[in-house]
Amino acid sequence: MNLTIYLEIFGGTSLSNDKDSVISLTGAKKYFGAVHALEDGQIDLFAGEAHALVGENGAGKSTLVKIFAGLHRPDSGSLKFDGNEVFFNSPRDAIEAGVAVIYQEPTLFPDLTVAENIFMERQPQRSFRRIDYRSMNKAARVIFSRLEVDLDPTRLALGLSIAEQQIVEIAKALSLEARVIIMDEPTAALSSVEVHRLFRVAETLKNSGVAILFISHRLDEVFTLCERVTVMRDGRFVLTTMSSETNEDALVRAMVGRDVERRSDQIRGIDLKPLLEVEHLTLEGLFADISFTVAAGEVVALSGLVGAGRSEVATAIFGVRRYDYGSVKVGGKALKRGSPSSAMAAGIGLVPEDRRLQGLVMEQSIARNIAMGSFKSLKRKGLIRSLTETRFAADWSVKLQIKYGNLGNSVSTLSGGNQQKVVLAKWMSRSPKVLIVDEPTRGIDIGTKAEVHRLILELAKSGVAVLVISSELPEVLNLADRILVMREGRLVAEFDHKGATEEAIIAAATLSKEVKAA
Amino acid sequence: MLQAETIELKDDIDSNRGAKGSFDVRSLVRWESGLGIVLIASLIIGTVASPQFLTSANFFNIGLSVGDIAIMALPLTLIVISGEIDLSVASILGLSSSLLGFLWIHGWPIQLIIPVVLIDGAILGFINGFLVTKLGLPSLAVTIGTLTLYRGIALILLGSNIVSNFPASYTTIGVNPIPGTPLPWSVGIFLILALIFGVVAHFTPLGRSIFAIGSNSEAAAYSGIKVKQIKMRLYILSGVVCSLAGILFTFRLATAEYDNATGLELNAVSIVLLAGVSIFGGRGTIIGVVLAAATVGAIGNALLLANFPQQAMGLINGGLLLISVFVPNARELFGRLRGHYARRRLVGLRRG
Amino acid sequence: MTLIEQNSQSNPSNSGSSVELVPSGASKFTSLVFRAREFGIFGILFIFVLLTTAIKPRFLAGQNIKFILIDTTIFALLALGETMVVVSKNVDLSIGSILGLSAFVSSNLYQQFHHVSIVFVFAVGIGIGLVLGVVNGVLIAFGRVPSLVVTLASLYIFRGLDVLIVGGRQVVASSLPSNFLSVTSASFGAIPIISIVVAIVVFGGAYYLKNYRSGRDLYAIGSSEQAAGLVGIPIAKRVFTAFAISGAIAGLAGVIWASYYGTIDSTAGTGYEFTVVTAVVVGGVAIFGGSGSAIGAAIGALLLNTINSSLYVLGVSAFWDQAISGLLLILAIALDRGIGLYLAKSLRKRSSRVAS
Amino acid sequence: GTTVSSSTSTTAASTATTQAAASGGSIKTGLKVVVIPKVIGNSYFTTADSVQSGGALAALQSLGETGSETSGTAATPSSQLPVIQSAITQGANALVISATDPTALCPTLNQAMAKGITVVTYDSDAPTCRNLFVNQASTSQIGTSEVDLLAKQINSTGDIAIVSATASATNQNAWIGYMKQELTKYPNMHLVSIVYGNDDPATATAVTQGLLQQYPNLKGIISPTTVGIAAAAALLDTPQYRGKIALTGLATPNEMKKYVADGTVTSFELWNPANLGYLAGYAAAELASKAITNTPGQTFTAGKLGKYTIASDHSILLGAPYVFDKTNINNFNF
Ligand SMILES: Nc1ncnc2c1ncn2[C@@H]1O[C@H](COP(=O)(O)OP(=O)(O)OP(=O)(O)O)[C@@H](O)[C@H]1O
Ligand SMILES: Nc1ncnc2c1ncn2[C@@H]1O[C@H](COP(=O)(O)OP(=O)(O)OP(=O)(O)O)[C@@H](O)[C@H]1O
Ligand SMILES: [Mg+2]
Ligand SMILES: [Mg+2]
Repeated sequence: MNLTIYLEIFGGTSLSNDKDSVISLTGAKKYFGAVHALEDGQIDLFAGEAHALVGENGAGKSTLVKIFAGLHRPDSGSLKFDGNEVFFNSPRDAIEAGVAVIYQEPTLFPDLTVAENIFMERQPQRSFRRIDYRSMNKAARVIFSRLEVDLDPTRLALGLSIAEQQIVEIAKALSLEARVIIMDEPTAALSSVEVHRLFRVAETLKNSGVAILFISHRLDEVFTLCERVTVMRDGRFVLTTMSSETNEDALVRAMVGRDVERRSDQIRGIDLKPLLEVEHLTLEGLFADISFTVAAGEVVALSGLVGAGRSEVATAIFGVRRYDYGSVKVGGKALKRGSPSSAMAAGIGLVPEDRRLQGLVMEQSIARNIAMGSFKSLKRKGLIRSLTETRFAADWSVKLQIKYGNLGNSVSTLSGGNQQKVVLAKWMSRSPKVLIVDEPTRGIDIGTKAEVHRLILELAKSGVAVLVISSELPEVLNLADRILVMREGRLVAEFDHKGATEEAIIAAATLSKEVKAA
Repeated sequence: MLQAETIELKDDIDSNRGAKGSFDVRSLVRWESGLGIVLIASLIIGTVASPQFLTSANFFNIGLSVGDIAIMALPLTLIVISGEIDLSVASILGLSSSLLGFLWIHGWPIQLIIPVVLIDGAILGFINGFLVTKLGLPSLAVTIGTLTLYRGIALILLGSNIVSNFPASYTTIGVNPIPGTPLPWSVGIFLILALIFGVVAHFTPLGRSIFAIGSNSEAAAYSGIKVKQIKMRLYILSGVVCSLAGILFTFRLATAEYDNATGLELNAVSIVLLAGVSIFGGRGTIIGVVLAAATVGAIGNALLLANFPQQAMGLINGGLLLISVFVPNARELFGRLRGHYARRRLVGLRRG
Repeated sequence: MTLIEQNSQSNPSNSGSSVELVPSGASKFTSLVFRAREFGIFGILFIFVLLTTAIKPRFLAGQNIKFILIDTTIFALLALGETMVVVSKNVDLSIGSILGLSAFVSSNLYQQFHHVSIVFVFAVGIGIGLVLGVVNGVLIAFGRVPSLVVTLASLYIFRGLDVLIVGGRQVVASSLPSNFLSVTSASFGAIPIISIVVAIVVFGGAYYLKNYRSGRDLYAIGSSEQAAGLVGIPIAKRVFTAFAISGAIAGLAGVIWASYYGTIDSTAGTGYEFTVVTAVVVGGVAIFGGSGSAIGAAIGALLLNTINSSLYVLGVSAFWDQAISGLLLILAIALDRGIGLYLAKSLRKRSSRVAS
Repeated sequence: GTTVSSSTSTTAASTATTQAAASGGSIKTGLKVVVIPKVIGNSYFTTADSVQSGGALAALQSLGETGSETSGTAATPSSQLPVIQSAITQGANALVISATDPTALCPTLNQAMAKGITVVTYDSDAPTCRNLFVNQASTSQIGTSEVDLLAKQINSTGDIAIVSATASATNQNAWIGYMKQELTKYPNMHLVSIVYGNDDPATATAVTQGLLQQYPNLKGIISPTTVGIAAAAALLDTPQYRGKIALTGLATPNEMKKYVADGTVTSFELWNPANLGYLAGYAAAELASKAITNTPGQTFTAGKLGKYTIASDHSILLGAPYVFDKTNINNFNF
């Protein structure tokens, strides 16, 4: 694909602007060892304007954000604030310069109150530089009232839902009185009502001259809020355009680099007898009354918004989390509750959501990680020899085309995609009957993503029952024979492959009482 | 240098963990060979300090002085590798010793007492394990509590009694080496246990699970490893082994008293740390523990023979411990200090 | 705080919103539980005193109160420093050794120079503690070595230094001037003056931790080090300071110790680290950081001393009291954990009900 | 003070040599004698052992032996044992040892004797595994005399209590045994409690506080350990208790000077630890040179201290404990 084509189509970068850019980044490069997170980051933010940054997972959006935040120092490139070249050596520098960041993953202090979380390091002070809790709480209430949420500033952050945590992050950014507010997927966990509130606040901010950088995978939001949009792909700047001069399809094409095609219907010998049966699964406060089945050879997707409770269901099936009521059966036999080892004995495998925390033991070797689920079968006379382990790992890395330097190196030396393949290898090597994959391609580059999809489909073809959890609708539509949608802890819709569209899934996932009432 | 540096906190923590916690074969080799060099150095110092140092009688002495502590250090090593800690080891030893004495003065035969004491050790370990795994209490706080509790029970059992009329056939283990060797019984038992622990830790599924739990207990659980069950078993194992050490200790001194081995938990912990076992879990070797125990014993003995003031032994022990954790971090420390100043000079934009 | 004023001015324009400015029922409830957590051990203390007094009314005699308070004074002071360290997710095991060194060196000044000023003696004690605390702090905060390991090593090293310096010597009460001894013996009714002073220091410390940004930073670091980095908290500097202050406080406690016990050899303060960590944990400071107060820790110290004293006063066999205090410690930790879990659960439940 | 000047000790040494010659053999010089107190760095043992105070090492020096003092850093058998073993390994001719435990050291001490090493215990005995015990004062005498001292101060009436060291301390338990026996002579004195201060000032203070509260009518306290009595004295040093609760026990005069002066303590007792060490050092050199044969009834002259007789249980007694009070305490400095 050629950049100039886009420039022609969209009018390119010839965006004349009478406003001054508040903060701008050009030619930013950031490598993490072999991972080229950012090859050519480039963006200009203007006062009183919302600027969207879109791109696929791993396109380098968050990395760019972290450069603005003073968390990463770019390997090269220049950062200008009010036209002056600056260095942000620490988050503090960025904060003091007036750059507020809402990170993709909320980072709160669970043991401190909501108000303290908002004002940490900037607490209002009274005589003798004492913290003025009264006005701090009051200020927090004022911010919440602007956001139109009812959150008690004096409660602890411990136990806040993801959405509430996100609100606190937004409040934090507002309280900074910042000139630049960067929001990295702030709406991912919010209901549509909350999103509308956020947008109203964002509009006010724009009117008072704040520059906003808005990252989202929901393109409709981009068009609602943002005047300008920048597309990134594979760590590179692709284009910047006024949002009024483009449309969703064009943006998607620019993001992906090709037309998005649907999966051609594959004929798989789906055995209609259910292999995995989940009945009335309930875990109070997290999900309720979840019932569904997956047949051998079938790929079922569990879709919904972040925080809908999909991962909780998966972990409850696998046993790392205990559910309160219900049952899980494999091949008609009920599993012991809360016991991963009995789930594994029944043939269930789980590729968990968080690779770094749940999937891998980062400081141990690649070989050890691949063998981690198969220790028992690898032992001879009770002992495991490293050589056996290494051979076993080598076999599977060939099968999955894992790219590594040395199997004895720690798994943290691998790129994200290869790390994910290590987790897949760990489970595939156990020849599971049921495989649950949670966000299998999060943070994985496009090439590897396709390979992971191929692997999942191959598994299904070989008769494995696959349950895929994904927040990426194209992925869901591409892989699944059936699509289940969860919202606020409940199953709310089911589509078969043919009947599913992105719009229908989104509608089912986001439809909330308020919207219905409105 | 500054250009390449990123200040992401996560990165910092990760790279820090990497330095301490990564399973890097080369760094392990370096660690153990470093310990080996220290051991050889202390052997040389000992030989120079006293012609008696390299005698078999003296090897016996060295062994006797660290034998029981080294035995306690073995299960403790596995517990620390699994990311927990057990500070009650010396109190379990003391309580087992007291129980041994208590049952003996109540006329029980030794053949019956020994299994009862070992079972008692298992129960004490179970209590620790229960509090840590079932109730989810922090092991540091729990075992400070049981440290006091177990010692207190020992005091209730024996009070002011000193039991010392054990049969001579048992108490000779304090003066006679294993026939045909210069090794005291406690060292013989330590070496056998070390072999078993070494094989289990480094060559069995259980061992691999323990390392995985210590490095990342969540990932271990997601791999089907029974995290709580294994931790529970480690605590029970620790209880049994410490009560075995208690039996040896009692016979070695021919005395059961409630305050036997008071305070030795810190010696055991420092052997474990000196062995290169990461206090965060996930890293360590049994061979390191053997070398560390030998080093501590040899240095102590060499200093004793050299008439080095015993008062200063604490300095040597603490200094060794500090060096053992500091050296792998030294590069970072200086790097950070330098970075600190460099950052000072390169202050970015401040809002007026 | 221009922003806040702006906001409050702009608020009326937003007056359409239905925002409740009073805490909702849920939060009132949880904050009550939270307060109960700090006052919980006060309740346990109260019950203990009540029961013991019912059986032995003399328990509340002025003299006994004085005894309990003086003992508590030293531990409450140490607990203040330990609290600062523990809320930041660290631990300081070297305080007993620092206390010992400071107690001997400072009181020994009287044997070396007869007319030395008491202020100077205190300054020397605090100074020794500060220096040793700085050593801990540098290794932990800048060396990035876990505090458990560093302070375990310095526990040995500082005690070794102490033993080397002291040798077989001893400072005895007769060589100490009476104005030094009266630092701890002077009292105001049943209440020792030093206890009042230390109570003020502890309240001051707790007030500082609660009301100053640098104090809150310690809680923030203990709560989430990653988040602390993101809001620009100078983590190393704060942790370093906490250890330096903990050391200085242990040094001060050493001088008070010397004044109270009068006989000082190289074993002063041996084993205090476990007692102080116990007091801090019993006092509701989370061992893994982020929450708890110095006042809670001081009440924890008071509770431990009261329990000990009441066991003696009730005539519980001397053989039983160690086991009972171990058991009480475990119960306190379990109780604290139980309350914490309950709190987390109720917060989560309520929040899921509150959320749309 | 009681410190012996070097000139007198030299004279004493020469007299001793002639005396020894008279009783059959002469003291060899250059013997390697290792003095092993219970714990290193304790002021009582430092006084008993050091050259400056005229203790064991002073005696050995005056006899021309190579003496050295060493021990563990905790007063426990497991800390003392390696020191004994290394002394054996280093080829010591004699050990002068205060046993941390009456039995625990025996296998090792027996081994030492089997190798021909002379083992002399002092301060704290290990009866079954030594050649000679140098007894500071007879066990029964300490027990009875402390009760008598206290009885005198409280008119033989009232509740009394004991603040001991650790629950397992050998000497203290033996003395307490005799105290109980002696108390049968005083029908109006009641021993209400024995508490243990673990030889730690803070614990000793706490348990003594407990005593005062639990027994409001307490009239007297005996603390046969220097740490315990110092803690108790500091506690009683208030107008409320001074003169109302009598305190006696074993203490060094320096520790008690303040309390004797202000009337908290009337009298207490102790032997002279330096003399104890001196006698032990002397006896060890005599035995190791085979100048004496350790037969009961045999006598020898221990330098400045004069003549001693070996008792039937192979022990020699330093003398009666010395009672310190207002009239004499300022003559001592240790
Ligand atoms: N600290 C790091 N170390 C190594 N690789 C990293 C690091 N941070 C990011 N990467 C890699 O850099 C690439 C870009 O990541 P980034 O988080 O910027 O993507 P993104 O566009 O924000 O994606 P998403 O939409 O999933 O949030 C990814 O391949 C990621 O795995
Ligand atoms: N730290 C937390 N505290 C309280 N509740 C939480 C927390 N994390 C998650 N939850 C709750 O758990 C539920 C499910 O969250 P989770 O993020 O696992 O959902 P999900 O559908 O798997 O989303 P995704 O996998 O896309 O992140 C939500 O109700 C959320 O509010
Ligand atoms: Mg991102
Ligand atoms: Mg999820």
